[in-house]
Amino acid sequence: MEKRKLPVLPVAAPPEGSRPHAPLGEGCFLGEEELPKAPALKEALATIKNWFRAQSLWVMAYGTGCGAIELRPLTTARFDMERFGMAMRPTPRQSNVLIVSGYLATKSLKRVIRAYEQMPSPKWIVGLGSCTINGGMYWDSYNTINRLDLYLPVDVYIAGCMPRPEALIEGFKYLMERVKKGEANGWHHYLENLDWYKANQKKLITDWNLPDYNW
Amino acid sequence: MKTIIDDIRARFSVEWEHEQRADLAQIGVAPGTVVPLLTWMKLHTPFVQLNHLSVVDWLEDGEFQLTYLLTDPHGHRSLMVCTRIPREEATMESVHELWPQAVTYEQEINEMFGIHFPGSPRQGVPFILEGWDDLPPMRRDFDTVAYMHAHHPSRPGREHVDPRVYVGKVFGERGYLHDDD
Amino acid sequence: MPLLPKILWSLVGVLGALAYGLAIGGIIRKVMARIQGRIGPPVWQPYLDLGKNLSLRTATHHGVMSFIAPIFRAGGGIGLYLLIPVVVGVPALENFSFSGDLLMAMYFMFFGSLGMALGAAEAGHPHSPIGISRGLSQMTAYELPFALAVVALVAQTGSFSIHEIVAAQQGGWLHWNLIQNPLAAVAAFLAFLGMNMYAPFNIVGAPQEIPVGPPTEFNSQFLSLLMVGRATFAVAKMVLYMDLFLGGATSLPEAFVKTFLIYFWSVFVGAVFPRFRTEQAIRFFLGWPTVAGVAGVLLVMLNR
Amino acid sequence: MSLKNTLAPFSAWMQAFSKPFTVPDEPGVRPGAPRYRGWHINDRETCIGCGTCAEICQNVAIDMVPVDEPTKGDSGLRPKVDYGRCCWCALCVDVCPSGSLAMSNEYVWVDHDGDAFRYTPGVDEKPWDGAELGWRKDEGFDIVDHERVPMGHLDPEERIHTWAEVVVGYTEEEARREAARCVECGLCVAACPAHMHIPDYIAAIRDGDDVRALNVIYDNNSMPEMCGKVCTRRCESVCSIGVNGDPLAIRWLKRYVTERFDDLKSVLDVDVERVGEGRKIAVIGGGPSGITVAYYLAIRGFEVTIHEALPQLGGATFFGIPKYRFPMPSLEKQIKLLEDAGVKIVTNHRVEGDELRRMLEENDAVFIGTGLMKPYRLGAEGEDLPGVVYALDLLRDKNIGREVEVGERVVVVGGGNVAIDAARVSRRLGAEVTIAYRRRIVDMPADDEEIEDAEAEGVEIIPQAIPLRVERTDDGRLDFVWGPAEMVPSDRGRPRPKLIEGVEHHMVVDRVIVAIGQSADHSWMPPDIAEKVADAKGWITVDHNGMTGHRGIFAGGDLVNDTADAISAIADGLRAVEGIQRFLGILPEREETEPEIPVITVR
Amino acid sequence: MTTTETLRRRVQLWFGPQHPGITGNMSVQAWLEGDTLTQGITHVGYLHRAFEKLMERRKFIQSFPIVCRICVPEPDTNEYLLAAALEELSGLDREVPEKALWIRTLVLEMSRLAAMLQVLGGHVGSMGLGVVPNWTYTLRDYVLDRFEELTGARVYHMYTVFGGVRRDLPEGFAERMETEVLAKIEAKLPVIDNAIFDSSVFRKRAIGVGVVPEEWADEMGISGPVVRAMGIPRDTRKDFPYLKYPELDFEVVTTTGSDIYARAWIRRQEIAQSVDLIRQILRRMPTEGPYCAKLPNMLTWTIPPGQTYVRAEASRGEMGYYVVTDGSDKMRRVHVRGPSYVHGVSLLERLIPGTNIADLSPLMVSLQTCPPEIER
Repeated sequence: MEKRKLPVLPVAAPPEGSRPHAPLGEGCFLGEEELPKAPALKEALATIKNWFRAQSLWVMAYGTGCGAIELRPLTTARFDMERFGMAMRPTPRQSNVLIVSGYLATKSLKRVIRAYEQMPSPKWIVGLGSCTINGGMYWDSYNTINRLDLYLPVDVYIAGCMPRPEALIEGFKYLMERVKKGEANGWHHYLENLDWYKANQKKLITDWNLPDYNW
Repeated sequence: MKTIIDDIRARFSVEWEHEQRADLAQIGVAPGTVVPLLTWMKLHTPFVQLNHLSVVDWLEDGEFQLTYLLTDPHGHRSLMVCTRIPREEATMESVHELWPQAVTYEQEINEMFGIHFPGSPRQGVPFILEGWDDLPPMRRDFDTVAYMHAHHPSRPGREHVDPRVYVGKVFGERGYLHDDD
Repeated sequence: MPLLPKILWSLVGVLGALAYGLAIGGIIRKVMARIQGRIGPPVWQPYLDLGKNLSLRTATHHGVMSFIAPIFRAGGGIGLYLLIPVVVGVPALENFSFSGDLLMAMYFMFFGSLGMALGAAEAGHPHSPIGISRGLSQMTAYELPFALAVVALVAQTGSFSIHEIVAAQQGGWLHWNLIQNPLAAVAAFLAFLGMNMYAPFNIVGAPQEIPVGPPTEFNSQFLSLLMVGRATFAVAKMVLYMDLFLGGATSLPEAFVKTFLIYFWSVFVGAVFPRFRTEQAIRFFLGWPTVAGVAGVLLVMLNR
Repeated sequence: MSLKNTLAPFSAWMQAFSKPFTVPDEPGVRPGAPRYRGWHINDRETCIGCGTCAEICQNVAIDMVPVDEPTKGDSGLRPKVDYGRCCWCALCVDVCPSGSLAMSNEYVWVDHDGDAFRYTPGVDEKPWDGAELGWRKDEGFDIVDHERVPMGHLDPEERIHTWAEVVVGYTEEEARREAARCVECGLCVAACPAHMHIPDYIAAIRDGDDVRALNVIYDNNSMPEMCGKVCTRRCESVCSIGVNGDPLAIRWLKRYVTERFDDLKSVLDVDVERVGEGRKIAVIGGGPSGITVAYYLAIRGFEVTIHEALPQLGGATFFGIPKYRFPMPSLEKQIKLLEDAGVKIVTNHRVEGDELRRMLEENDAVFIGTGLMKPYRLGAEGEDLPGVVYALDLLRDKNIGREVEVGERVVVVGGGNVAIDAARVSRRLGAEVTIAYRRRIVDMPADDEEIEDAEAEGVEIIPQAIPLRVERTDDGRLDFVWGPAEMVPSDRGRPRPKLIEGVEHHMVVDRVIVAIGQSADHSWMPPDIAEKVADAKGWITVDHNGMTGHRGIFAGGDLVNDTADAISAIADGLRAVEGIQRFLGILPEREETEPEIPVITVR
Repeated sequence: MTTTETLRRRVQLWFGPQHPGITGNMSVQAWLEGDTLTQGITHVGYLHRAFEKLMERRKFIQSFPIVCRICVPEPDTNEYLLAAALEELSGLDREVPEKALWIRTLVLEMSRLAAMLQVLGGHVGSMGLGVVPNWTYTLRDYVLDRFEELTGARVYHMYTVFGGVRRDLPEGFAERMETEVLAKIEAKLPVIDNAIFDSSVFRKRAIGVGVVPEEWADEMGISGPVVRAMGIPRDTRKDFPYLKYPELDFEVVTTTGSDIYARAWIRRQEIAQSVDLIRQILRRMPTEGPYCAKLPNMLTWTIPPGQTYVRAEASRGEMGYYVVTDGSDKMRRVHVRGPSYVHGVSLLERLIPGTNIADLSPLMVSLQTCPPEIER
């Protein structure tokens, strides 16, 4: 079997002017443009919406990696995340938060991308554990990605291997904070730079057989 | 343990044997002997259980070692049957008709080492990997770090200074038996 | 009461029912959390969920029918509610009760599920039709004891009017149908377990099997509409049960207490049992509840 | 569906009336366990920058980054942890040779920026700095080997009756085992005056490749066998394993390798251009620095002649070091290597008068490595009495084979290696020996091992003893009079001895051996040259090329450095090897720029 | 009925990987006829991290942090087995101190306890009862608290290494274990019994469902609670004694029925057994002495060539490590043979035909399928 020479994947910077963690500005195509014309009212409405969104984060029940084991104590009695208004939803259609619980095998990445795109906007990704930041334990594995943010926009990282449930709670509180302030706009970044994300995804997933966006 | 190896020796040619522990013996046989030996063992000895089937890549020797671990579930002892097959165009007889679970082992080995088991179902069906187009990854000549660098970029900005080299440079470590270039 | 104020009062009533339905959902979540040893969400959490779902952006398109389904669902809940008098004697809270309202109510109870069936089927996810078929099968099963119980009451009272059934139960708790016709009550309250879809009869949503059944593909505003439907539908059912078996209510507080107890009955059972398989659930309703229903009817027949 | 089975589950409702299990949502309610593995903390001062943490990290999570100025014993690098890689296994903490790295019991760190999760513990300020609790190194668990493979010694009782080598030397198995203790941090390279490639040859020994090890050793040390036996081993004093344990036996390992080969020339793989063809170099003084210059220049084609006053090359290593430490065959092997390299050796020839001037004319450069030959005087009354001798004379006479006699009882004044040598030699000559030293035993400049060995051999050491005078007794012996001293703080750092007035001790001895140091003797040089080479006090200063104030005259060894050890002399020799080539225009002049820091960026 | 018609009547359904009823990140591709599954294929690889490959390029000590990741709920079995295999091959096994053996036994039993609590909750959780999983996860968390105290980490302990363990038992550990964990578990067990084994709905769902025929046990190498639920007293702790288990007093729990109920019952009994074993261990553990043998420099350590297979009883069944060394400082090959490899693929695929769609999740839980163990 001949070993195929593979080109080194260059890490392109996201396109100019994109701000992954900035508040949404005027005129962004997926902002609140359908709302009333008056800016003050528009802003007030956005604030109210963000307030609601932050109070009721529904998490997609998808244990993508080993970090999922700490999600169980979080959902059950000892750490009870429901007291923060968070609940597990078994379907991506009704979820707002996707927890990537650690490393992602390329096979999983494909499913995660699909699940993520099916979630209704605005949606957020929490990268759980070292593996999502820079590969973690499995940095030299041929089958796990090293940086999640090349493929999906990450709103909050929680460092740890694995992070304790308390750290997860802190992470979610931080996410709520950012959602309330309207700063967690990874979903928007994803849509604005879809080409870049798609190119990265397709470079890795050679047998790409998904539609370009799974509405 | 000795008796069973003597029994095997009486019927098959055994290349080597080694008693690792009181409950674990290892024998080496030729590839052609494996399936008759395992069949005989399953039918006529208490070693009826195939615990696992594993491959060791002896890249330097150009050989794969296949290890069948048989267990006597009632006598509480195990026998490791090892055989070596050439790495090139590696093919091995399947044992899936003796043990149904061998299908999974053979499917995985086929995927991860590229050893073909003619007749075994699910050969060539991806088990663990998806869309894989490189060498079978568990082979020793597959370099996972190179693959990682090519496919999974790391977060930039890391700079490591190796103390050994750094100290040498800073303090002017030099050699005099060889010219620098 | 003139029509216009009646409509306005009814609207207020619907909103009230929605608010109450959501609140009771929150309380039940809290109670469920406590039995599980948790603190649980704030009681107002369902309001936040509803608000959140309204603030989301819809990103799916499965066809017109699937858009209409939540409307059917909400319509079924609201419609049922509007037919049932909440507090007898207070015209503002008597809604559009009329002489044959019980028949109409029995029909409306199906309405939402049927609408859901149409829409969910078009959503395309295999979990939806499986959930729908499970839901309809179970519904058919629990309708039997429930219908028998209603028949018994109708025969006993001699009227299809909820108003009259309530009126017949006035004069102390001993006059309630719960006491007057215990067999029918047993049939109806066992059927209520299935109706309210708590364990062991939560086979429609069954997250470990077909997550989450019919609403799998519905999100954001559609989901909020479904939530509205579910909340009002629950209130309507409770009010109906209260009217039929607990002698209705003469004041709002009384209505709250009685409806809560009715709702709590299903939670009381649901909190501690695993879920039935579909055919086990159906067998259950066709077993003792149906026998009790038949016996209830017979009891009335013999008493005449 | 029995009634019991229907009702029993309802008992679960009892839980609804008890306190929930949920941990309250308040900060600090559940701190990490006392040995929790949280974020790293590092003591910047204790850390020596050895990089062992980075070495053992299987996730390549630790980068060593330059933080402080590199010094001997501290690379100045500090670990920077990438929490996108860390798996909190704490192997870095358990392996940390200095014990500076630890983990706090803090565990919460969330951020929206993926690039934020890196910091240098102890340098970048973090809330958990100075955390009391967390994973710490534990005494019972070591993943580096802190115990040296013991070296065999002759029994003290036995060795005072023989001149055989005291140290037995490692067997092959012992050497491999000892070499395997190395963590290859390279701090020793900084401390070694010659900057030998220590981790490299230790790794070669560990791998069983002794030929490679020998080549690595000879790469910048032409007298390694001597070093392997008598080196002052500054390397071991900074060894990272030695911070909390026994340092690696670097010297013994070198000794092991060099002893394995008899014919060095056939083993050494010399690969240099013969750039010095046709050029002549004169080396005055056949000590370590001279030998180094001669060897490395000779393999480059230079025509080198060594002029030595004594009958044998080796300088202080020949005449100063007793043979039970450095036997003759070892030295002869080194000299043979020189001869094989084509060095001309002129022994028994003391350069005097105008000979140096003539040499300067005949040669392209002259290297002076004559060492310190003039002993310091005791400065006490009775010093010139017969029976008061200088240690160097004693050792020299013994080493070149003269008959030496010390009598029955000897006192040695001084605390350096020479003093110990003189004491141990006297012991072997059959005397009872006492060492009188001005300061405490811990202050003695001699090697600890040497002191121990001497004590084991029955040498008595009197610390804080200041010699007052020597008197002749009636029966022809000597009365050594000394006074006790107390240690008083001094402004120069280490405490200074101060004589306690009025107390006198007497000791009747046959010999008083003075070993309190030596100075240089420039009387053999023509005065005009000596003026340029040395200053008024006799000190020689050299530039970065090893060249003295006189053009074409290079110097090295004890003459120019005050460390008085062989390895520094070798380092001086190496400097002169380069310096001479630069002087002759063979090598380009060194650029005075910052050394380029080798950086591995992709990790 | 022709084949085409059969196919037309079958619905293909993917269970997972994103599915709350699946045990971990794996999936079952199933075909349905009505409510009944006619065929199922296990798909794994969503968690493939190539442990075995990575260990081939890590030094021995560096492999310890990585092996524990192979099974998330029960990492210690992996650590112990790797240590045992390498100790056997290097000859270090004779030097492991007595105390280390006791602590290792303790850690293995604690991890079994934690894992079994988790699965016991999962048994009913997969059937839609939320109360018991909440409790058992809490109880498991109490065990994790003690793990944290002992090992410094909650989930991935990285505690057992060759030569012994990494740290000593903390002061007062035994008392805290008793009051904060064992007593609480024992207090809760009767109520859990009521909610599971005395629950008519659970009995209906579990009895007679997912029956594994006894004749499969020997040839397929079925182990753990699955085989003990058939009435076969097979337990690695007894059959291939290791550590201090031969000195402990316990009987292999068996029952008959070989269905989901029987397997849940076995786990329930083994929780009690574990509690008892932990008490025995803590009572008999020596208080003095080293907890780790003197180790050589781990950065350069080499092990002579050899191969071995070691096994231990995890909560799921027999876990085995096949380790080959070649004289270098790294392993030539390590093959992890987890019980799920057989349970989760061959056995599950053989059990699926005829199973009700609602029973797939309980079935997988009762087999305790652990996907990382299959694909590693």
